[in-house]
Parts: sequence; structure tokens; C-alpha cells
Amino acid sequence: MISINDLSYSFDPQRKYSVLSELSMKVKHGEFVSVIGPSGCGKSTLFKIIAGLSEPTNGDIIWQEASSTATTRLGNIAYMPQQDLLLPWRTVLDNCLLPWEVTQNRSKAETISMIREMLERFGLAEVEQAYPNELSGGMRQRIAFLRTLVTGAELMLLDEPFGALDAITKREMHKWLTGLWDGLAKTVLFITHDLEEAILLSDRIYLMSGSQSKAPMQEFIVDLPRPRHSAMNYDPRFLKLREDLERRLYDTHTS
Amino acid sequence: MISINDLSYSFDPQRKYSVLSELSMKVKHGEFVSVIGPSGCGKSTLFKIIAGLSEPTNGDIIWQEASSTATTRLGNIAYMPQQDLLLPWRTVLDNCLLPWEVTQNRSKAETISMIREMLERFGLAEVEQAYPNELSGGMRQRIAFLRTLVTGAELMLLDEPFGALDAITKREMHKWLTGLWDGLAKTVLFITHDLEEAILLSDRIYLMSGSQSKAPMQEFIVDLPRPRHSAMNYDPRFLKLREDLERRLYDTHTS
Amino acid sequence: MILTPLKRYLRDYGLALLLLLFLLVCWETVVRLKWIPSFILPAPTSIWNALVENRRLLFGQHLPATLQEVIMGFILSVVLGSLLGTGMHLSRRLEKALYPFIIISQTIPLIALSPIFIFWFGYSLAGKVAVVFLTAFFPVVVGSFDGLRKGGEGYRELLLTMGANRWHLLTKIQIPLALPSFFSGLKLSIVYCVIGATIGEWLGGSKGLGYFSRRMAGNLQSDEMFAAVFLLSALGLVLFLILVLLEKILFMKRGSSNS
Amino acid sequence: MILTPLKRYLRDYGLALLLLLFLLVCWETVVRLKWIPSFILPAPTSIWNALVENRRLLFGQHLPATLQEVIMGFILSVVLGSLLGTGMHLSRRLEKALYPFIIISQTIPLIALSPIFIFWFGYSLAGKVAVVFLTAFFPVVVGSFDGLRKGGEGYRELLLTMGANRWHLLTKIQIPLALPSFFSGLKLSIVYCVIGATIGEWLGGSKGLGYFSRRMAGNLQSDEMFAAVFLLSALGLVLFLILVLLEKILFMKRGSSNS
Amino acid sequence: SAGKSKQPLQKLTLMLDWYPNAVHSLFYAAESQGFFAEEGLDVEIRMPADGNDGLKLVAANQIDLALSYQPQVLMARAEQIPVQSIAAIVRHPLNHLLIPAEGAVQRPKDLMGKSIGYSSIPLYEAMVKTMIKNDGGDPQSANLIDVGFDLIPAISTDKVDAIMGGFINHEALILAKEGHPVTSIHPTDYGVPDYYELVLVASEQGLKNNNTYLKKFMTAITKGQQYVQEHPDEALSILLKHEDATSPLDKDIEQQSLQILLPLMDAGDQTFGYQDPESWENVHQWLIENQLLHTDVKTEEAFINL
Ligand SMILES: Nc1ncnc2c1ncn2[C@@H]1O[C@H](COP(=O)(O)OP(=O)(O)OP(=O)(O)O)[C@@H](O)[C@H]1O
Ligand SMILES: Nc1ncnc2c1ncn2[C@@H]1O[C@H](COP(=O)(O)OP(=O)(O)OP(=O)(O)O)[C@@H](O)[C@H]1O
Ligand SMILES: [Mg+2]
Ligand SMILES: [Mg+2]
Repeated sequence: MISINDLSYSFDPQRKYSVLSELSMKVKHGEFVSVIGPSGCGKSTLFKIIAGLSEPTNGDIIWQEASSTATTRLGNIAYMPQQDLLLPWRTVLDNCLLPWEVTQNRSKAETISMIREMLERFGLAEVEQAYPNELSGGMRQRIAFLRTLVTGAELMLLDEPFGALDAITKREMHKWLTGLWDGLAKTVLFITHDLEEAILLSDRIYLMSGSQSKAPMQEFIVDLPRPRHSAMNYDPRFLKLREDLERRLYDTHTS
Repeated sequence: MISINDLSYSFDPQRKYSVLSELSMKVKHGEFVSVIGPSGCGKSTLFKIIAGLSEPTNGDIIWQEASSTATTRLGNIAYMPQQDLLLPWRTVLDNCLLPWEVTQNRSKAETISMIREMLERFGLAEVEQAYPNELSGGMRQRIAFLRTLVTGAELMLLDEPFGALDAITKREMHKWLTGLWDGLAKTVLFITHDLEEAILLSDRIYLMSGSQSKAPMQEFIVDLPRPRHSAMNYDPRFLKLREDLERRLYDTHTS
Repeated sequence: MILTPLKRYLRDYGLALLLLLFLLVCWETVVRLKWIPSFILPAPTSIWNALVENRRLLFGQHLPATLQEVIMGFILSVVLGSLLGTGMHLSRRLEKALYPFIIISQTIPLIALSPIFIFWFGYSLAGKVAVVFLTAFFPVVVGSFDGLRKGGEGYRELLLTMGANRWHLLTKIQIPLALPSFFSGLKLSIVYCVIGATIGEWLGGSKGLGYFSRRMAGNLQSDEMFAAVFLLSALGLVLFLILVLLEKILFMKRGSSNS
Repeated sequence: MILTPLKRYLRDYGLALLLLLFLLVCWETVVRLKWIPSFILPAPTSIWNALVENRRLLFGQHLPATLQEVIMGFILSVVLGSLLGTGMHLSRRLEKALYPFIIISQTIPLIALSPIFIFWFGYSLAGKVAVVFLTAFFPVVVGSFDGLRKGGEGYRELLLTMGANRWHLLTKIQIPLALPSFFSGLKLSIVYCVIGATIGEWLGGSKGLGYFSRRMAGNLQSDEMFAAVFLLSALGLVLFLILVLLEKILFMKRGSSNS
Repeated sequence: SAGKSKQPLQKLTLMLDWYPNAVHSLFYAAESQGFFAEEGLDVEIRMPADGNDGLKLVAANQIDLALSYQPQVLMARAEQIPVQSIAAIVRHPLNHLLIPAEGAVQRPKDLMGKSIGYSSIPLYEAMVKTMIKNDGGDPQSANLIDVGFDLIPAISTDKVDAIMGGFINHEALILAKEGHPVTSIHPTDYGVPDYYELVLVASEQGLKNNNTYLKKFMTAITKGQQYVQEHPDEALSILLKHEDATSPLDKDIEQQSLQILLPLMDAGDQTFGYQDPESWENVHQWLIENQLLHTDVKTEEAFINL
């Protein structure tokens, strides 16, 4: 689906200090891959680059079997930003309609009924006509997630989509997301700080180190059988994996 | 410290639909109390009321041994909102100086050196002169947290202060916060979705149900010895508590 | 229940009315006591009398003429002004190329240009509308241009990832963000339209409140002149209030930004 | 390295310069071919000649006089205008009480009031500054008033929990949020100051570019008149550019809002 | 050449009818030749913003003297503006009907169905109508357009067929110079009474309080006018030099203008500035006929020969 080779990125034009340096990773079609790493290590920046919002300073991104530039990717990859970025002057429904307004890839009625269905599923049916400032943080986040789904793109970049949700609501969303992912041919790249979430959902997890000296990306394979469900939390294999992952994370952070 | 009796609140002036209804809770001086509950159940609304930003529709808040109105509390309780609300036109340092500018309760030099020290501690020394839009989500959150500390108020309301932090950074912050809380006579009221975090830090946990029919607030006592540390995660008592809490939460949600 | 809105109005406008009354009384007194000669500043009562006496001429003939110029000039200002502002926002080159000319158009005293206007437009309505446009389009340009510049970087990027083109960005993000600033421009503009119409009528013509006021000035009939000036002010006020109302309706429907 | 900024300037202003040159050539041609009589619109070259011939008078006497009025009027407009805007923002009553008067002050044709001005201010500098103020303060009021109204509800609440009073809210949140809108007002205002000075000089006086242009207009000495008008425009342009620069410097230092 | 005087000079303010030009030479001559100083006067000369500013400001005692037009004084009095004319400076109309020299229009009657530009003053409208009517035409069929300040552009670009409000010593000369020669039709030939184009006015109050100074002023400007008559070239260069300091005048135009003006300012046997009661009465009658006076005016109160 997408493969990133030796990517570097620097915000400052003199390129003295790089946020990302010589980073490589690969996501196969239909895979669910999580990215975890310390705060400020460049996860969101990486997503922005993949989405095509910034051109990397160095390196190559192979997308749809060819070397690609930011412009070719921009608009073809669904991106859920870390801040919800709901338009404050639009109701929930109109916010969700935004991707459709841009792409017009379906009939409007169809899109609305699809959105209504999802709102129902996410427990947000009642707030369809509310404005974002009348919503709680978690509600906003779910709507931003919903909006990302409406784009219908095959590759989805989700930047901490469930960070502001309580355990139970989050579980609902996980169920829904895995269902979606199983049913449709979606590829998901997922940033999270919740290790259990990462293990529960992912095929593979990338650990970003955030420091220049160490290997910038480490791969961690989650070899749990699918379908998975949240009760697995207390499964010893799951706990083992979690402990492993935590150690790996801790190692990259300190040593 | 503060005790809330039969508090109700409704956004809509006809008071048809209440967000909070007949809710009671109590926080003692020097306690660390967490509030957990499903997304949209009214946690942030409760905090806003306690902070004095909204007047409850019904009920009484006893503060400093007397029945109080919103105006008496406003300005005397530190509040960290769920969105970071950093002023985009101010550097990190200037954002942190904001509470001082309002209260002027110390010398400026003293405040700055205190902020610098905390920035260092939080791994943010380098971004002192950066603007908020140049920071990652987790960095912004830490700065909003720091800014809340600068107010110096005795009672602190923290609305998901570490929600956007990775496990390791979060652990650092926990260490720091418990240290602060042990050393100084601070009282903390804490919203989180991370059950482990709640157990690790709290003396007591309130579970908010979010539905009108059930008891709106349930108390959950965390009888783990202090000092606590993050390695406790795998301690069987800890795991037991967590499982308990999760069940309680699940029960209030479904039954 | 019936009293509440009345009370609110009284609270809001009570001070305004009191101030107005107080000023009118002062004014009347000052003139009556001959501290200011009435031929320089006539008393409010004389102005009112002149207004009533000339009501048919004023309301029947001159007010409609001026109103027409104002409305046409305003529409032109809004349309061309926002097009200019948007164009300048979209192209840095256009901005650099046009801004100087726009500013020049504002610093040239219209009276100096009046012969050119007469040369081009004669004494037609078009000439007057052109003068109104020249007096009133600048705030619309600045309002829309400055409004469109307003950040919204995050929203922009989000839309780009959805495959938005320039047009989408403009209509979905930038225009909604620009609206408050645009409305500031409109409010200034409508007020300037009134003065623009007055100037336009001075440059030549045979009707309109500006024409009437000048004619009465030439005839040394201050009462009548001030009656026309009063109507001009009232016109400006009413048009301004209509815009404010429109603004309120528009922004009431919108959820307000939280930050 | 040295070429880059030059190139940038050429890219940005190249079109403007070309357009200017093109227009000048057209203009010159049209006049030379007598499609427009030169006493209505003189050729650029004649204007330039008139400018050079009268340079001592224009630069030595009239320009400084006008500049002084403009600067003083602008300062007054900014100070009083922003005070009015802020006051109206802070008190709904004050808003309702003052807005009508402010609008009326904008719709009254100043020329019609010339005797009153002379009656009150005589031929002093004060009278001219008052006219400049009257022409130019309105955009400042609207800019600051509309700017201060801008949301920022979240920030406001945050500051309130820190114990902020009204003054803190105003200085720490509302003024920073209002700055872009305020600057839109200032940019309009400075341009109107120039035209205000011209009007002020018409109402009475014996120097300044407005005075000079009027005198020359009466005499149909169009070359000289347009030379003065040219200087007025140049003045407006320069002052406007200074403000734009100031705005840029101010907002460059500020991190821009993300949403 | 200032006159020696022990007493401090009395300040007087004079507001012109328009910007300084040849017609005002007498004032500048009186000043530069020291005639004012000899009379113990210090005269400050002002320009108006608008045609009637002078009348109003004199009446309000903001200034001492103003130049205005004879009919305007009567109209002012009808509006309870207490001004009085104290001298006739230009004794005949300068304001003629101007028509393109070689056009279809040759006489007022030809203006039926045509458009005529006039400069904002209803008085001029009345003059045109009187002329058309007197010439046997129907004044209602003429289309009168207020062209404000822009008389010259209006006629030179053929937007109107004639203008009223242009002076023979100014607009007519400029039009000729710019290649648009015009014929001037004297209003008195077509039923408009011969009137004083320019009169000097003071307020009733001023006449009471400052009578002696006003007389002295008259003495000084009489000398000034005499000087202008005897030394027109010098007088003109005094004016031009004065004006060069702020806004230079066109020398040719002013020279021709002065030549036209001098005979029209000459009072003949009478002293300079003398006003004939009959002239005032004629103008009064004509104004009444044309409904330009809204209240009754006593002619004898409108002027005074000092
Ligand atoms: N616009 C910018 N200009 C300069 N530096 C920036 C900018 N945006 C981000 N950075 C820096 O780049 C680094 C990585 O930021 P990024 O947002 O990618 O982190 P992240 O991994 O998403 O962290 P978090 O988990 O806290 O969201 C940070 O150190 C941040 O300070
Ligand atoms: N300004 C408002 N107007 C109307 N309703 C509001 C407003 N703010 C919040 N609400 C509603 O109040 C309820 C509680 O919101 P609140 O923000 O307190 O939830 P929360 O418990 O903090 O949730 P989360 O965990 O998602 O942040 C929600 O249903 C929300 O829709
Ligand atoms: Mg991030
Ligand atoms: Mg919340």
C-alpha cells in the first residue's frame, strides 16, 4: 500500500535540526498498523507527510507502486488530525458532510443516511443538529473520526482517534472499527498512546524512538489471532505482549 | 475542602434536559480524587461548575466551610480545561506566565525561574520560546498542565491532563505530580479515562453514570499503600482493583 | 411577559434616547438663546418644520432618488469590492498590482475628478452610482481581503487531505472565517454610500437629497438644508441597522467559535 | 544571494509596475490624441512638469502642512476611535447610545457644515484636525468594536478561573484577538485621513495640498491641480504602506492561530 | 511704506467671494501700498469654503466684512440674516449666459428644449428663465442642471448647451484659452435688472460697533482702487506676487480679467462703491417676481452708503 524509505524532515529551512531522520516503514494493503512513541517524537509530523501536507526534506514514499510526491497523495488518503478541527460554524451533520461536499462521490441522501447510521452507532444521534461547542471532548473526537470515515479513502491515517474516550466508549469504537476493517478493504495507520489498544487492534506496531542516535523505527509484530475482542486484555498472551512492548518502549527511551 | 450536595445543571433554559442531576460528592483537604465516566456524561461540565464558570441550576457547593456561589469560587480554584487553550500569540514561556500576570502573587523573576525549572523537568526546556502551533499535541498538554500549576491555588481541577501523553512521558508526569502532591498541601480533582492512572494516583475514585435513572455518583476507594509507583501495574492487588473498577464501570453503563 | 422585551429595549436604548433628548434640548436652547445664530445652525424645531413643510418634495422625489443611487452603489461596491478582495487574496501579484490603485482612488479628492466623471458619464445616474462606488467600495475590499487572510491553517490542511481545491477552501473555510471582517467592511460601506450619493449629486444633477441640500444652501435656507441633511443621516442609520440585523441573524445561526 | 530579494520584488511588483507603465502610456496617448481635453485630464508628463516647477511650493509648504494635519488627525482618530470602540464593547448601553451619533457624524456632508466649523474652530489647525478626525475615526471604531466582539470564549473562561478582572480579559485576550480587525480599521483610517485633510483645507485655510488643488481647480490649472492630487495620493500610499509594514512586523512576531 | 501710527492697528477680517483674483486687486494694492495701515487698519483676507459662507459668518460676527452679490444680500435679509451692503465693488453683472461661439444656440430663445448648466444657486436658474421668457421662449421647456463647481467641463464637453454662473472675466476667458470660445449674452439685455455683481457686506451689529473702521476701510480701498486704475500692471503684479507664495495664478487670464473689470467697477461721478437705491429696488422687484424672497424685505435697510 505504502512504503516509506529513508524519510527525513525538518521544520527549519536551514535543516539543522531534523524531526524525522532516515525513517523507513511499510504498510501492506489491508493491514492495521499502529505507531507509538514518546510525545514530540514526530508521529503527527509523519502522518502529515504521508497525507501529503508537507513534502519531506529527504527520502522517498512509494505509494500505489510508484514513487510519489506530496501532491499526488494529497486528497487520496483519509487523515484524522490530532485536534478534532470541527468547523465551529457547522452543525455536527454538516461537519460530517464536509468530505462529501468536496468529493461528491455519492448521492447526498445516501451520504446523509450513512452518516445518520454511524451517528446512531456512536451514540451521537441526538446531537446531529448541535454545534461543536455544545459537545464534550469525547463527542467531538468521535465526530472527527466519523468525518474521516466519510471520505471513503482506502488508506486511513488516524492520529490518536480515541484518546479522549473512556474505556467503554472506546471499546465500542474498537468493535466498530475492527468490524469495518474486516469487512471492507481498508488499510489503517494508527497513532495511539494506549498500548493495549495498539495490541488489540494492530497487525504490527512501529515504535518511534524520537532520538537521532537510535534506530528511528522498530517493528513489533502482534501475533494474536483474529477476531480479537476487548476481553482479551486479561489473557496471559496479551499481558505478555503488553509487557514486552512496554519494555521495548522503555528501552528505546532510556538506553 | 469542597463538598457538593444535590447538584443539578442544565444547559437549556427551560431545564427540560439536565446534564447533571442531584449529584453529590466530597473532596477532603489534601485528597487526590479522580472522576471517571462515559464520554459526554458531564465531567467537564461538573468541573466548570466547581471552578465557578457556571452557576448550577440546583444544589449547593460548600467551599471553605460555607455555602458558596460561583463568583466566590471563581479565581480561587486552579482549572485545567480539556482543550489546552494555549494563547497562540504567546510563546510557551509567556503562556505559562499568564496566571502570574493576573495574580502577581510573586516576583516575576521568581516565577520565571520556577517555570523554567518545570519546563526542564517536563522535557520542554528547548521550546521555551516556541509558539504553541510549533508544538506537538502532548507538548501542548504538558504546557497547559504547567500553566495550571503556576496559579498556585490549593485546589486543582485537572480535566484529562495526560490524555495525549505516551505511557512513558505520562509516568514521568505521574511521578512529578505525586511528588508535588505529597510535598505540598494540594488537593487534586482529576478527570481521566485511564483506569490505571486513576488507581495509581487516587485516594478515591468517583464513577459518574451519565444516565438519569441510576445513582449519579458512585464512590470507589483505592486502598493501596503510598508511595505508589508505576511498576505496581502488574501487582496482583492493583490488577484486582482495576478489574473491579472496570466491572463497576461496565455495570453502571449497561444494566 | 409582555413587559420583558419592552424593558429590555428601554434598558438598551433608554440611555440613547435620553442622550438624544438632552442633546436636542441643549441644541434648541443654544439656538433660542442666540448663542449660535439660527442661520448657521437652525434649531431642531425649525428643521422639523422645514421637514414637514417640504415632506412631499423630500419624501416623494429627493429621498427615492438618493435611495436608488445608494442601493445601486452599494450593490456595486459589495460585488466588485468583494471580487477585488478575493482576487487579491488569491493572487499575490494581483494584490501588489491593484492595491496601489485602490488606495490612489481613495486619496484623490472626488471633486478633482468631477470633470472626468462628467466627461464620461454626463449627468446620468451612472455617474452618481460611480461616485457612490468610489466612496464606498474600499472598506469592502479591505474587509474581505483581510478577512480571507485569517489563519484557519488547520482547517485548510484538513480540507486539502479531503481533496479540496482552491474553490472549496475559499467557500468552505475562508469565506466563513472572513464573514465577520467582511461585515465590518459592509457596515462602513453602507454609511459611506450615503455620503457618496450626496457628493455624486453635488457634481451635477437635478434631484436627490444632496442636490436639495446644496440648492437650499445656495438659497440661504438653512432650515431646509438641514432637513435634507437630517434625512440623509436617517437614511444612513436605517441602512446601517438593517445590515446589523442581517449580521445578527447570520451569526446567530452559526455556532460561535470556542477559541 | 543578492539577486534573490530583487527577483522576489520583481515577481511581486513586476506586474504592478508593468500595469502602471502601461496605464501611463495609455493615458499620455489618450491625452495627446486629444480624446480627452487636457484641461480635464492632463497628460502624465504635464503633471510631472507642473510638479517639478512647483516643487518648492508643494514640498516646502503644502505637503508639510497637509502631513501635519494628517498625522495629528490620525493620532486623534486612533486614540478616540479605539477608546470609543472599547467603551462601546464594554457597555451595551454606551454602544446603543453612541452608535447612532457616530453614524450620523458620517452621513452629514461636511461641506454643508463649513460655516459651523469656521464658527467653532475658525481657521485654526484644530478645525482641520477635527475634519480629519471626523472623516477617519469611524473605521477605527468599527474595527476595534467588531474586533473585540470576537469569541475567545474558551480563553476568557480560562482567565476567569485565574482570577482575571475585566481589564485582564481585555488586555490579555480581547485586544490580541481584536488586533487584525483593528488594523483593518487603521488601514482604512489612514487613507481617509488624507482625504479628510483635503476637505479640511477646503473648509478654510491658506495652505496644504488640498487648498492648493482647490485653488488650481478653480483656475482650471489642471496640471498643477493634478500635481497636488498626485502628491496626495503618494502621501496616502506611503502612509498606508507604513501601516502594512507595522502590521506585518507585529503579526510576524506572533505565532499564528492554528484554527 | 507702512503708515506711522501710535495706536495699535485695528484688526478687520475680510472674506472674499472666491479665491483671490484680479477683482480683488484693490484689496491687495491697499495692503501693499500701506493704505490700510494709514487708516490704522490691519486687514486679514480669508477665502470661503462655500459661496455663502461669507454672508453667514459676517452676520454671525465671526468676520467683519465679506464680498457677496447684490441679490444674495436681499435673499439673506429675507432669511433673517442681518447683513447690509456697504459698497458696490463691481457695478454690473459679470455673470452672463455663456454659449458656444459657433453653435445652434444664438440667443436665449434657442435654449428651449436644451440643457443649461448652472452653479447650484437658484438665483441663476431664475436669471436663465427670465432671459428665455423675455426673449419670447418658454422657460419651462429648458432643462436646467445643477453642475456644481464644474461649469467649464460641462460646456466644453458638450454635456450642456449653455452655462449660467460663469463670469465673463473668468470662465469665458478660460474657455477661450482652452479652445472653446463662447459668446456671452448679457442678462440685462433680456429682462434681468442691472445689478451689482460684487458688493461689500457688513453685519448690522458691525455697522453699529465698527462704523468708523468700516469708513476707514472704504477710504483705504477707494485709494486702492484708484491705484489699480492708475497702475494696472503694478497692481496685477502685486496680486500675482502675493499669490505666488501659495498658489500661482495664470497671468494672462488675470490681465485680461482686470481689463474687463476696471470699467465695470468705475462709479463715474459718484464715489467709489456708491450704491444707487434704484438699483436695489429693481433687483428687489425682480426677486419678488421670481419668488426668491420668502419674506418681505425693506430695500432701504439692505444697504448703506458709508
Ligand atoms: N510547525 C512547527 N514548527 C516547528 N516545529 C514543529 C512544528 N510542528 C511540530 N514541531 C516540532 O516537531 C516535533 C514533533 O512534533 P509532532 O507533532 O510530530 O509530535 P508527536 O509525535 O505527534 O507528539 P504527540 O504525541 O505529543 O502528539 C516536536 O518537537 C515539535 O516541537
Ligand atoms: N455549551 C453547551 N450547550 C449545550 N450542551 C452542552 C454544552 N456543553 C456540553 N453540553 C452537553 O453536556 C453533556 C456533557 O458534556 P461534558 O463536556 O461535561 O462531558 P464530559 O463528561 O466531559 O465528556 P468527555 O469525556 O467526552 O469530555 C454533553 O452531552 C454535551 O453535549
Ligand atoms: Mg501528535
Ligand atoms: Mg470532558
